Amino acid sequence: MGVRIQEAPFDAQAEADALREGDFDVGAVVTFTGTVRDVNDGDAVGTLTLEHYPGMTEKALEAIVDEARERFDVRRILVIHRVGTLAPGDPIVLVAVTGAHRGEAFDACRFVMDYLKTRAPFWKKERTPSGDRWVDARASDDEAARRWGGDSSADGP
Amino acid sequence: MGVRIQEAPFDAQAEADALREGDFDVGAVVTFTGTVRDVNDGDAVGTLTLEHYPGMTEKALEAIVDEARERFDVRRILVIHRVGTLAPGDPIVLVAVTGAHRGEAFDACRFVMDYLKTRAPFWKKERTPSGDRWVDARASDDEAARRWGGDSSADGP
Amino acid sequence: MRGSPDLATSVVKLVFLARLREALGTSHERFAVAGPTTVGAIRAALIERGGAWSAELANGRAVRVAVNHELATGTTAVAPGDEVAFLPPVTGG
Amino acid sequence: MRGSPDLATSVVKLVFLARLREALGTSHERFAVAGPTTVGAIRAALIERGGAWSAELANGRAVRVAVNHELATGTTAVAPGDEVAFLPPVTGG
Repeated sequence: MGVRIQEAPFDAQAEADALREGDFDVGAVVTFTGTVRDVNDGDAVGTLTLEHYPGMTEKALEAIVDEARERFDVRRILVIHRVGTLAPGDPIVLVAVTGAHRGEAFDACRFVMDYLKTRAPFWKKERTPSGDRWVDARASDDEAARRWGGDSSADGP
Repeated sequence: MGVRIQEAPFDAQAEADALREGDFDVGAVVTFTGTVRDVNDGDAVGTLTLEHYPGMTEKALEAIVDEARERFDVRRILVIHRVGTLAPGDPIVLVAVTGAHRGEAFDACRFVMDYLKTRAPFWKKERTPSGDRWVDARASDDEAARRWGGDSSADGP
Repeated sequence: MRGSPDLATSVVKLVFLARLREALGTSHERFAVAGPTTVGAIRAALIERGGAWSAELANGRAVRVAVNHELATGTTAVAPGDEVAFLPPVTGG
Repeated sequence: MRGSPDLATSVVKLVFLARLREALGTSHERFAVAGPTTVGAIRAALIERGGAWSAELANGRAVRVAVNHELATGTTAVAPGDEVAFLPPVTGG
């Protein structure tokens, strides 16, 4: 279990292997890797720059992982999120979850991603042929997070 | 996209990387790895031997993948299932799905696993301190597959 | 098996998998048929053998049957040359 | 900023992230406060500066505020020494 924010690439397999190392009660390992697409909202994307809010972002990710562990019967959860400048095809984020059974592991992994998308302080700026632009938040991400039935007061006034 | 049955171990990361190789419309990669637990139904498990029905098993897996591609908007799906004798901690099965967005990729990966558990001809035999035993099918797996709303006539009479 | 020249087309290949293979003591057999038949008729003939056969294949036991690698029901047609497999509930993944 | 000896405790650190940082032309500032205040009061003071400040921070704009790294609302208390951050909607993952 852990949370890491880094510029460097990650090796999803090595991370997942380390997560279940020596834990023979694990029957299910679910990983989600988010990658940079070369098109967003119809425009070609050259590079993507990810910014975070040091201090708060780590706390937010840890709170999300804690909530996932409270809601789901899983063994370990790892979140790695990259910052800095990335190119299409590059991995951005890894969420890995181990558990005794697959249902809870799938749920926990998806829950962490849905909450990360709406609650973790990261911001993306795209370089496109028509200039740089900050990516807009998606209504579909808010919907995905709401589906877990948590309170939405974190949205503030 | 593909289906493989093999005795050899697999490298989940290399497989997932190959699956999204050159496909820059991929924003989400979901993997599920099933591993051998050292305890099942309260008994210590020494080794696990997996048997399949050559010919039918490949067809069943391909049908499951086809159905997942029909139901969900994803890019590629890979299923690797091992047979032969495995030890606790060993990976048994890999399902990897790439897609533009995470929701459909999560759904497709979970769908394939739920259907594989109830429809793909594989059988597990456990070696325990009290002898060898065939693993019983789980009612929870039937429930998981039913949640997708497919017909259950494949269960036969 | 009969000694007729159409031997190859007057038998069905039966396959028994996993727990069934062990309980019945055989992985496959050539099963003589007079012509087109059904899964249910073959299963009934096997049950008539008694012993493990009737215990393992009795109606109500969780056995699935596949004809030529496709899941079948009791009324599914079986022709000479087909492969009919008896499968315990699957437990892969 | 006042010249009093308790300077360190009479200011709040404001932080502006991502699109807000660019629109406002600054990543942070030391903001003088007379004593305990609220997120809403600080935001109102910034809006009064006009220009990009009022355009970006106006009520109704999708801006979240965090106090000491915890998401806050308009009525959340702010004390001297606190860090108050203004965040656009998040888009990570």
